[in-house]
Amino acid sequence: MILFRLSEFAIDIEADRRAIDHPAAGAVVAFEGRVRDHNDGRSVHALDYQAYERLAESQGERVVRAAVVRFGLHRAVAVHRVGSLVIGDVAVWVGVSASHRDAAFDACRWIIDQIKADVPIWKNEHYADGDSGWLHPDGSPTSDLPE
Amino acid sequence: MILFRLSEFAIDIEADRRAIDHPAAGAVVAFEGRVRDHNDGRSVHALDYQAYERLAESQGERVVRAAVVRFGLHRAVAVHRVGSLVIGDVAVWVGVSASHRDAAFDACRWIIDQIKADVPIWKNEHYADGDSGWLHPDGSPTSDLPE
Amino acid sequence: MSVRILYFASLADRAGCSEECVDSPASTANSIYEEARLRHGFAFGIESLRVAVNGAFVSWDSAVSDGDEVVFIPPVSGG
Amino acid sequence: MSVRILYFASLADRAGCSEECVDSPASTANSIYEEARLRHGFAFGIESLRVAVNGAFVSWDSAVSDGDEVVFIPPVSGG
Repeated sequence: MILFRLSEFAIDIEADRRAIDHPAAGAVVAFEGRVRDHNDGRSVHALDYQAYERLAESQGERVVRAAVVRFGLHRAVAVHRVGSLVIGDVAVWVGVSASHRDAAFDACRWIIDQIKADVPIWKNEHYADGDSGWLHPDGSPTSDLPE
Repeated sequence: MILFRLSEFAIDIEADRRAIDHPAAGAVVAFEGRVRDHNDGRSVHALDYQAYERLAESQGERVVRAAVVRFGLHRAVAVHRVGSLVIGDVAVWVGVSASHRDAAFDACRWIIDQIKADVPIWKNEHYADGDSGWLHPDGSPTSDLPE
Repeated sequence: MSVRILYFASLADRAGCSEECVDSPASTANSIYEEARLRHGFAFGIESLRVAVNGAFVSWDSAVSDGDEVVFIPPVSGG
Repeated sequence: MSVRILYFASLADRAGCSEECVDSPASTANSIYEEARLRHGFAFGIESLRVAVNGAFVSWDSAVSDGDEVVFIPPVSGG
């Protein structure tokens, strides 16, 4: 079973949510990262995600599988969008089920943190003023870095 | 707007999920507490929740409103079931939206912890062996406490 | 003085009822509970319970008035 | 030796392409990057990047072979 995938299309949260059901699961935690209308004080109206798909898929899968073992999860799934998104779209969805809420909260948080740190996906924000730029983790665009 | 409610009927997660959308929200975290098939090594097949409704509603509302202020949330909603539930049913749902994931995870966790500590709702577990008992927070039934 | 007492969870099981109206000379939440405890044989001491009067948590030494709704809150187990 | 290089995000913007095949005497990931950096004027030093060969992260001193797919990974911003 594939636990991490990239999606060119809107994430079907309800289907992915059902995929993590388990009769022994007392706790389900889900995280949605959504496109919001501002970043670092700038007004955002859309963005693109680009992935190095081959490596993103293998790294993402590794992250989610590691979480299942590390936190003793019953189920876990993560999905990340690629392509063009607008305000309110779900960019990334992470859902986990566990016997208890400690493990579920910790695992969900750990997965999204690992994805943000280690999975080769990049965000290009399009601002209301017409500017745009690829973001790197300190939150600043790099397209205008000095050479 | 009411941010906490008791429900005699199955929680409509999709409707409650939509209620916490906000254009400035980059992070949505949702917790589901579900009825699981075991507790403390015993096989559970159903349970009842009972609430002192008047106080549960006011305490629950106070908890969710406090979280909105404390964590700077855009939106937050919590719903707790009362009545008879079976394995897999959602007993409690907490959803929050925030600009960033730190606040969303922390707030969602805080709300469920506060509900479990301070809102007058009690669980009666029905075990596969026919026994049943009201639970108190150490996880042990009290109906057979010494007098 | 007459007060209405509501019982929940294991207290209701032990009392065999979820509600009773009692006439009592007791004038604090604490003394109302001690009477109920004797009447029903409750296991909980007040250190394990909270008490609400008219839908709000109060301290055990709070005064209780005629017509009040008094509820003893055993440790909760929602969620 | 010929390798296929893929560029993403700001590296692709700077290179003006997302992919190129280069014939090079370079034999490590590090030296492949230094050539590409000179060619395209990349701002990133290798301390800011990771490198993948054939779909797996490797160290910068790893050997690169004819036909390999080499990808320089700028700081990621998914999520």
